[in-house]
Order: sequence, then C-alpha cells, then structure tokens
Amino acid sequence: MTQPVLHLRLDGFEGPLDLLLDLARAQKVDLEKISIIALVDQFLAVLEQARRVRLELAADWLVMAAWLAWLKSRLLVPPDPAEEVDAEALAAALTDRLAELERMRLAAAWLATRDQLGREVFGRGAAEQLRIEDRSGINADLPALLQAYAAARRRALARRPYTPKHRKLWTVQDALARLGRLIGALPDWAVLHRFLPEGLTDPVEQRAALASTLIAALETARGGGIQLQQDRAFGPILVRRAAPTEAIPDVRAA
Amino acid sequence: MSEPPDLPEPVAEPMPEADPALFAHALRIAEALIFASDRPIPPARLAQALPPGIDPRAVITSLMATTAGRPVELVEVAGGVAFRTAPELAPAITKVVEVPRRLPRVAMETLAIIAYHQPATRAEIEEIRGASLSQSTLEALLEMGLIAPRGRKEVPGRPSLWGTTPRFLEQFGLKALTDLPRREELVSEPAPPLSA
Amino acid sequence: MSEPPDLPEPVAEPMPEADPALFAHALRIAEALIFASDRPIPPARLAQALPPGIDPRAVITSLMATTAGRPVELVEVAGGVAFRTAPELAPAITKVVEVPRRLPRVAMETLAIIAYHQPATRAEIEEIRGASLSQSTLEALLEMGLIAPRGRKEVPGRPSLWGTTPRFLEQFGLKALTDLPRREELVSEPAPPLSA
Repeated sequence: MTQPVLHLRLDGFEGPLDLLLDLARAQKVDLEKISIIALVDQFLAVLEQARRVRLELAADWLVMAAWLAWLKSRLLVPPDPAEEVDAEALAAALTDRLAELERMRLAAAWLATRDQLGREVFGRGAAEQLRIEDRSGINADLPALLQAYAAARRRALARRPYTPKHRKLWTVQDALARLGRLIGALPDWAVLHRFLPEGLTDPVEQRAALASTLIAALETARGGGIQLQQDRAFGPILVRRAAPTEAIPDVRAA
Repeated sequence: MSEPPDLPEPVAEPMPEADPALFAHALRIAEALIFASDRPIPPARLAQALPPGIDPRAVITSLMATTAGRPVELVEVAGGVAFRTAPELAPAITKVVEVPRRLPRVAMETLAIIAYHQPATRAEIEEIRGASLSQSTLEALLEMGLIAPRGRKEVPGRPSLWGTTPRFLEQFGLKALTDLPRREELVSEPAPPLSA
Repeated sequence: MSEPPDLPEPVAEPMPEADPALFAHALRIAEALIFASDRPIPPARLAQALPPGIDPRAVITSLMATTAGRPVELVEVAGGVAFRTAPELAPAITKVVEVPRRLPRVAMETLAIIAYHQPATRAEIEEIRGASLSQSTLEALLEMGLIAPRGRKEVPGRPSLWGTTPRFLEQFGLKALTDLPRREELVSEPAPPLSA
C-alpha cells in the first residue's frame, strides 16, 4: 500500500468522514469495492502523524479513530456466529455513508454547473404590477346593520340624564293632623298602622308614612295626648287616648 | 411631455459607420440588459455594456423602432429606457382583486339610523345616536351610493333630509325597506323602569 | 425523468381549430403577461388571461419557438414559463447589473442534501456530511429563499424539517425537482474533479 502524501492539513477537511472519503477516492476504485482495512490504516496513520505534530485533536476525530480501530480488529478475526454486531455489515454501512456523501458532493457540483438566475441568466428586473385592487365593494351585511342600530340606540338611551321619579311623601305634619283627627274617636288601644293614610301602594311611600306617623305619635305622646305601647321588639305598636293623669310613664316603657 | 433626451430621429437603420454584425450584437446585449435591469437604463450605462465604438443612442433608437407596436415596447422613462407591456394589453393581463371596504362603526350606525328613521336630518340622526356626526361620514355614505338627499325639512335652516337608496337595499339583500325587522325587536324603546 | 408537463411538440403553428387572428392576439397577451412578471407564470394563470378556447400550452409552444435564439428567451422553469436572458449575454450584462456572490461549497452541499433528502432535519444533514452545520449556512439559504421550513419532525426536540422552494428551481433553471439527476446518475467520472 503506497503511503499517500499527507501534509497533516486536517483543518482542510470537514470532519473525519470528509477525510475518509478523500482517502477512499485515492484507492481509485468504485467506492463499493474499497478496502475498508486499507482505509482504516490510512486514516489512523494520518491521525497518528497529526498527533505527533500537535496533541489536541477534536473529539469527533478521536471517536472515529477508536471506532475504526475496533472495526478493523473485528474484520481481521473470523466471523463469530455468537457476535451480536456483524463487522461486515458495519463496514458496508460505512461504505454506504461514504457513497452518499460522494453522491451529495456530485449533486452540489452538478448544481454549480447550472446557469444560475442572477449570474448567468437574468429574469425581468422590473416586474410590473399585475394586480389591481378593486375597493369599490362594501363589506357589510344586514346583521351588522341591525347590530349597529341596536348599539347606537342603546348607547344613546343609556346616556340620557337621570330624572328620579316624583314621590308624594306623607309628612310628619300630615301625620300629626290625621292622628289628632282620628284619636278623639278612638275607644281603646289601636294598632298604629290604622293611622296610615289610605291608598298607598308603593312600599317606599308606605315605609315613609309609617315613619312619619310614628314620629307624630311620639310627639303627641310627649305632649300627653296619647299613650303608646309595644310588648316586644318589632311587635305591633298600640295607641290610645291618654287619661290626663297617667300618660308619661307608659311612654318611657315603650 | 418628456422630450427624448438628445435622441436622433427614430430611424431603424444603424449608424452608417458601424459594422452591421457588431451592431446586431449590440442590439442583443441592449435588449437583454434593459430586460434584466431593475431600473431604467440611461444611455451612459448602456454604453458600458456595449462593444466599444457603438453609439448607445443609435441602439436605443433601433430597438424602439423594432419593438413599436409589439406586446412589449421599449419606452423612455425617467432618465433612461425600459421595456413596458403595451397599455392596450393591460386589461387582459391584469387581475382585478376585489378588496371590499369595511364600513367604520360610525358610518354603519348612521346608515342604520337613516334606514329606520328616514327621511332624517343630520340633527335628528345626532339626536337619535346621542352623538355628533361628522360631515365626512355622511359624505362617505353618499359616495358609496347608500344614501341620497330626500329634499329639505321646512324648519329654520331648511336642513337636508336623508334616505336610503336602492343600492342600499341591494347591499343588504332587502327587497324593500319593510323587510327590515321592526325597531321594537331590536331595542326595547322606552327606557326600562329605574326602580329603587 | 421530467417530462415537460403535457407540452406538445414545439411547432410554431397554432392549434388547427384556432382562429389565426385570435391566436395571434393570444400570443400578444401571453408575451405581455409573462414578460411583465418576474416569476414564472403557470399555464393555469396564463389560461385565465387568454381568450376562451385558446390552449395555453399551444401558445407557450409557439412563443418558445419564436423566442428561441433571441436575446430574451421563453424557458420552462419551476412549474411555469418565464423570460430569461440568453446565457452568452451574461458577461455584457454583468458589467452593468450587480451579481450576487456565489454560494460557498458548504452551502451548495447543504442545499444538495436538502434537495435530495427533503424534508430533512439539520441533524440529518450533519449526519450525511459528517460535520456540524453552522447556523449561518442555514440562514444564508433561508435568506436567499432557496429553502423553507416544512413543519417539524415528531421526534424528541421536534426539530424543524427543511425543504427546497420554487425559488430554488428558478435559481438553477429547473422545471421541477425531477429535473435533478437521479441518484444512480450521481457517480463520479473516472477522474473525479472534486477536491477538498
């Protein structure tokens, strides 16, 4: 085997596979028929020389070297039926990888021979605009129109100034007058509710009238005109005309 | 408009002193170069590519004469020459792409209010929308043919009344204005009671 | 391998049943349409522009015949037809028109691997080349529009898959990917001209 002239320019190779392909080509035979053992020897020789010059070598080179040394040892011993890995198959796989890299190199070279756009041939430099945009159409449908109407109306209505509902409230004066008028005709205890004005349906107005009537009753009781009585909290409030002598203590009790 | 910059009369024959084969080659170069350039080629730049001794203006003149009336003509444009497709072929080769416009929200609301309350003045539309309305919105609707003036209202200032057009019905797929849903179905119109 | 997509034999005469004046008009339209575009025009796009009843392939065939040998020729490329300058005029054109740099060898090899193994992951490309691939190489190809991502591979890490683009076909003047030499044809000649 002639030792190829090697100048240890590993930097010129794109990795171990690149060097292997170069060495395989130097065997000047079909890649399918290269001698893997000769290839391994050449690769290891190149690496050995390289390591003599400089110690540091990239890990992928060393991994490939170790794997190739192992592969060579397997190829040299007779095949062992019990062996899990078939050395011949591994060697064939390596050959296939080299062949594929070679094919891709040739494909790249073929591409490089083509007339390239912008180098050897030129297309139209200033393309003309062939699209005309017609913007006369309107993108709007009936649902959108109705939604717009509803939205505008709702917004306008929500924006109207707030005018509170007019309320007719039963004043304390009204209650005093009504109480004074009715109490004279009262024979005995009566529920305070009976002194509320009639015809009130609004709950707010009803509660206001009750409050006015209670204040009017308390006021009248303080003057000694009536007596008030409530047996328990939230129980009915009772009213009766006061006997002139015993008015005051009962009011305190309420 | 733009006078040919110092171009001689368009005659199809080469300059008398030029070798015909060389001139023919120059024509080939000029045609390819002008085709490939992304900008109009001024005579001075054309000269750089031509064989020495060939007048670029003679080449341009000749090329203009031979391409006149062809589907792709050599024309003079800003500071040079360029190939352009013949204008009369534009309808055949251009593709019209419809890009419908979306109506802005204000325009859509205004249109809806005119549809339901027509004829309506601008002030009435503003009252119903509860917001002021720009003249440009009305003008846009007018320009799109969706609304049209319907006379004037006999109140001080005599404001224009607006109504929708047949184009409006067409756009929204309506046979008649009565096809529109009733207002009450869209908005519950007196305000809902505000109870305590 | 790559049959021209159903193109009849290149004969300059129109389809027998076509009205000659109509066919001449169709030729004008086709020339203008293809000339106006900087990208190849597929026959289907051409058909849209032609008068009804005109076979776009007959028009293409006729136009190819009349422009053959002219400084700007009609060629089939990337699934359509485009006008291209004749290669022998390149030296004159490049005196004026700027020419991009040649792709470095690594980029050309990567492109070839992607073309033949697409869709391929970066790891697969590295495996075939037996060397790591710099990001800048991939980015350069991407930037030139020659490759494009083609989804992700459903393996751990979900790496991107890469494939070639129509622009790749245009760049190298290929009608389709099937114009690439078949793998069996990629055998080194007795003295391989490739060297590291």
